[in-house]
Amino acid sequence: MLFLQLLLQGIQTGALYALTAAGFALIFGATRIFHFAHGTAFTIAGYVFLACWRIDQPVLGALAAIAAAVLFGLGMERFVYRPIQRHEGSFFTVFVAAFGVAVVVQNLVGMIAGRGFASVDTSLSMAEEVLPEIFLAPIFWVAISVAVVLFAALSAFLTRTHAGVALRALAQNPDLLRAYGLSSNRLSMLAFAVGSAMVAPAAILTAMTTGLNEAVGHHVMLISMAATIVGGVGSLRGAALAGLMLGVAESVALQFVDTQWAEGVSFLVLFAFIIFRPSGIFGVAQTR
Amino acid sequence: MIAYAANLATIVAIFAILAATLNFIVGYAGIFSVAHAVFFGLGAYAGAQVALLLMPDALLACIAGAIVAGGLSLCLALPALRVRGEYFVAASLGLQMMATTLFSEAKAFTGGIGGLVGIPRPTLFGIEVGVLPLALVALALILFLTARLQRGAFGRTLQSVRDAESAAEALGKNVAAAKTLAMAFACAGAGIAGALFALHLSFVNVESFTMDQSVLVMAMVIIGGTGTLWGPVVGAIILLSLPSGLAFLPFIPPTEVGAVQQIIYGLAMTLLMIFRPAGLVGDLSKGRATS
Amino acid sequence: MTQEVLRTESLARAFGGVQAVAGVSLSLYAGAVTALVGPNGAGKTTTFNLITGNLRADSGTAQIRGKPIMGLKPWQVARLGVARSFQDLRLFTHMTVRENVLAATETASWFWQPGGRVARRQRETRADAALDATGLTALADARAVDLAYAERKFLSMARILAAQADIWLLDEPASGLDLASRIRFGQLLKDAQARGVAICLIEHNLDVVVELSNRIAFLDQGKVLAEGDPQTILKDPALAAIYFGDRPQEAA
Amino acid sequence: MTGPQIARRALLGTALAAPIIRPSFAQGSDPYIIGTLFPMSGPNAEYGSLFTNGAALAIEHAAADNMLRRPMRIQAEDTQALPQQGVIGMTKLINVDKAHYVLVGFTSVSKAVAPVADRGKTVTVNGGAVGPDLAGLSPYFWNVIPLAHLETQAFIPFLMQRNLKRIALVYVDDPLGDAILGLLRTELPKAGGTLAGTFSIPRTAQQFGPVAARIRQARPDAVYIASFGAQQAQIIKGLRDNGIRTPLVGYSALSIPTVTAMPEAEGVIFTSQKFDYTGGSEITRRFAADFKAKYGSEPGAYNANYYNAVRLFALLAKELEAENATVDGENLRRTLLRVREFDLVGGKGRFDDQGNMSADIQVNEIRGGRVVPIA
Repeated sequence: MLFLQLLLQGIQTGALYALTAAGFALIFGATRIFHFAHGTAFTIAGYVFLACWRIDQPVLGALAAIAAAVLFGLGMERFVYRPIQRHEGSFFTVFVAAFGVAVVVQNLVGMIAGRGFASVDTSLSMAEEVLPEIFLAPIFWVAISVAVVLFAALSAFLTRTHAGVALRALAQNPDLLRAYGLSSNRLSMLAFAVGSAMVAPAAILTAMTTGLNEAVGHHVMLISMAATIVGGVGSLRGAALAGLMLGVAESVALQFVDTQWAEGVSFLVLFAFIIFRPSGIFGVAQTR
Repeated sequence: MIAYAANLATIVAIFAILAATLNFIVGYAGIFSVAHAVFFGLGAYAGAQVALLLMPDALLACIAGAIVAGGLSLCLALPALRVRGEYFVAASLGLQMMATTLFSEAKAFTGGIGGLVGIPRPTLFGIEVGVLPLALVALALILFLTARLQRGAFGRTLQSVRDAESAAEALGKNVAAAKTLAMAFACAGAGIAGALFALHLSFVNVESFTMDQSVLVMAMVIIGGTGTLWGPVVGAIILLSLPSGLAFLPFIPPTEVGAVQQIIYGLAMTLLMIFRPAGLVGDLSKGRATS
Repeated sequence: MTQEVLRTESLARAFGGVQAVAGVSLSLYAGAVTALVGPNGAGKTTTFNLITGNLRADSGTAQIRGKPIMGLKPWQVARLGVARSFQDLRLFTHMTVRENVLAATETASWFWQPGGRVARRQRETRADAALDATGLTALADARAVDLAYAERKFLSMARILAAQADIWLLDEPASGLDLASRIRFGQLLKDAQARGVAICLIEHNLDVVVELSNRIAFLDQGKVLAEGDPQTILKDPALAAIYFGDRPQEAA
Repeated sequence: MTGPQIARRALLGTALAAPIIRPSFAQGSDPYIIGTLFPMSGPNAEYGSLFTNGAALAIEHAAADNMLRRPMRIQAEDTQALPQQGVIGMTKLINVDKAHYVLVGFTSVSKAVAPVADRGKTVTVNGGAVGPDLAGLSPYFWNVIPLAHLETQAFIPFLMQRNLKRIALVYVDDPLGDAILGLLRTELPKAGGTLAGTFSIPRTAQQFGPVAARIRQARPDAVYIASFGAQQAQIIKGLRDNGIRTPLVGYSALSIPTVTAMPEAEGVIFTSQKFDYTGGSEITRRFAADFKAKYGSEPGAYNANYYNAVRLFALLAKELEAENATVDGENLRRTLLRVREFDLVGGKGRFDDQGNMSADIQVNEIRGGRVVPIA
């Protein structure tokens, strides 16, 4: 019974991880930019929603959260990554610059919204005993459906629309990017917009469940990155699945190990993948 | 006053060692490790244990720190030999996160979150010494060694591996050995820095060896200029003293000082990367020293 | 023909369902230039990669002077005297020309090279000689990334010269070179040949092949279809048809 | 992970320029320097402002009462609750600012700075951390807060009386958590209870659903939370959201607004030092009234502790001024040991030979966002 409970909880967490990871993977796949400030978009979206919720505007809040995340992603692309890439910036330069932005935003959020824990107070997150010994909150279903709907929408976008197909092509064949060079500006902006929008629902749901703090983006970032690599770079499906898997692993691990090791499990999985299967679940070998 | 300046100089010297050794693998071997604090920590714990259990001899502590950190650098070498670029950064992140958990849990060796307290003042051959001269000597030695290695054949080997690994191999270079060796050297250096750190603070705990620390050291390297000899030292001095002016800005409420410092600091990192990616010391005309 | 220094037997390697190399048996001789010719995708570069240990063969063997080299790492093969160039050159882009060549002379991965000062002076002499032979002396302090195309090609050759190998595997070394450069390149090969180096080159330009090589191995679809002296092979109409894209057997 | 706060180490450079700007020693009407080593940024910054508020109010009161000939001034050093930062800030406070008295919080920071305080003979007072190993770190390291073992010990009979016999412990594996773990392990059985399960969590853990599932398995009557800061709020929400209906209990770290203000914290029971803001001594009432006027909220235990810490300094310095002695560590300590008992917020504070204050413990419950003493 414990196992089932942990599994269900893991799925709920994993669904949110999957959303953020897919966003990160989309951006990384299409632009080869290691968007280390991805978690920052998450923080911003979460706090924007929180602010609107507090003035009783949940719907507006959700829209504003998405808009804020998208704006942030586009801003990063336009004002940070693009200038850097103009002068043969290595991915490491990109990494440091994005990290700087993450530090700035984290502290700004702390100054404006207050430091420490903040959560949206809703009955949705309150679990009830649905089966003997199994507690589920309504938000479990919300999280699952949001994830499913968004992934369906995303895959429709990627397979049915012209822009989506182009993004996918870029993700699967980075040489295309090299061949097109900077002429792919618009595609890259599109990737950032869509990828960043993906974090908003996860941020909103997190605000309802575990709550936010100004440093929350950091964890989100690490998980997204881990999932992208475990899933195999260039594979959205892989990233989403790996995100789900990491969430489940983190939770189900408690069946077998003591609670303090739960967090380490994700990174053990990541480390193992990098050493034994660097191409990830779905990827092609990437050992240049 | 002098004690305070000495304290600060010691910290700067210790971090300069860290930055210089990290630069050795980042700037020359192209190994972008975000786990340098792990080896800093290993050295600190090893040095602290030597001082606590055997005797507080600085040389012994440094040697122990170097051996433990250099030896365990294989943990990092393993992924470095298999993957490059973003993958390796991710692997080192993973290593860093796992190490943080291990440092918190392996209480016998690390004292857990509570840390190791009451590390005795260092001695050298039985005479009590300050950490500052030790740190300066160690820094000078490490800068000398890195300069020698960088300019010599080993430095060329690393750079060739960085630029074109397969071509270096085709010329008979044992890439795995070169990388492992570079890593062992850099991590041993970090271990020495760790041992000195432990002796200096007389207290160590896991909070000094988290990813934040790794990233700080990395920022020193990047901001100073990768692949340059003095860049990391300059980076260490700047990052450790840059906020000093801020503390005296009167219009910042005291409760926000920390946040404002971090904001300016983060902003500096980002702007520098956009407008001067070669770092402060790096030669701009060459673009980045590494690719 | 003189002494055989490298021999492969039935080397084979498949990628997924595609048999890239399907049993290549090839010999290289000291002081001889063997050209590997064949249409794109014939398995020429893959053959190189199998010999140098960059790829693992599914089956088959290779030996250098009787010593089996299958399963060796690329650097181990290199230390047996095999030097290779790459189609995309793979220069050490951020190092200077001289450093590129010096790096080729320093094979030990330890903190320092064996032999002390005397050996170092010898390596420097070798490097300078290689620069001289490739006409790069004036550019010694330029970074590889700043060189013109032909200069890059010669730098790639200078590395091989400095490496003092006696088996050269050259992947399209003359492609894209202007006439003057090609003549200079030909001279390099002739000098090496005279020193007894066994050379194998992949080349598409048949004029170059005729001009430089003593022997031709014709590859198609992962197999050596024919081996022999250039005149005979190139006059074979069936091979020419394959080379120029018509496959008589398929057309029929 | 506490988040990307790399700049925090940079704080160690906080005052490179300080020696040039400020004269090295203060005389005459130069203020007494009260150094503070609190987290002013990072995830525990909330405590920093709580601590500072209490201290600042005490300085105002002392000035209004003309207690001392020289004013007092706070010199803040941000520690981010990290020991490394603490040591650096402490060295600066002693050597550059020539602090007369230093306030500190957090167990690991306290442990790290105690040796520095000892070497510099600078009185350092903790009013926030309750790790039991903070007792007797140095003659110059005092505690104006009853340490955790006192709190937990006083708590156990209450738990038994409420028939909360099976206790599950969720703890951060630091000296404080360890101490509470050890205490519950030995003392609970003696009192007739059992430790039903222990769950160690990393300091930075955020997901408590799975932990809640494990806790439910242990079937406790109550869950004891031994963490601190914002994480406590996350634990409480995580446990409540995931079907833990049993009472949640803890120690004084729970008395922060982040926790008390959240609806999930309704009914949380925790111990703290005894304060009676309405019926207590005049000092207590004045503190409570002025605190509310100044900051617009009810004072908590931390506000009171650091108020007390500064008030203690003012009382000691007053004595020293009267006998025209220098206000330094040795004299402060001598006076503390001579007087022993002081009028502080919450009543008489009594100090033992090591400089630890003992005080009565009360049990509180969070009701409607307010902390209500219940025993």
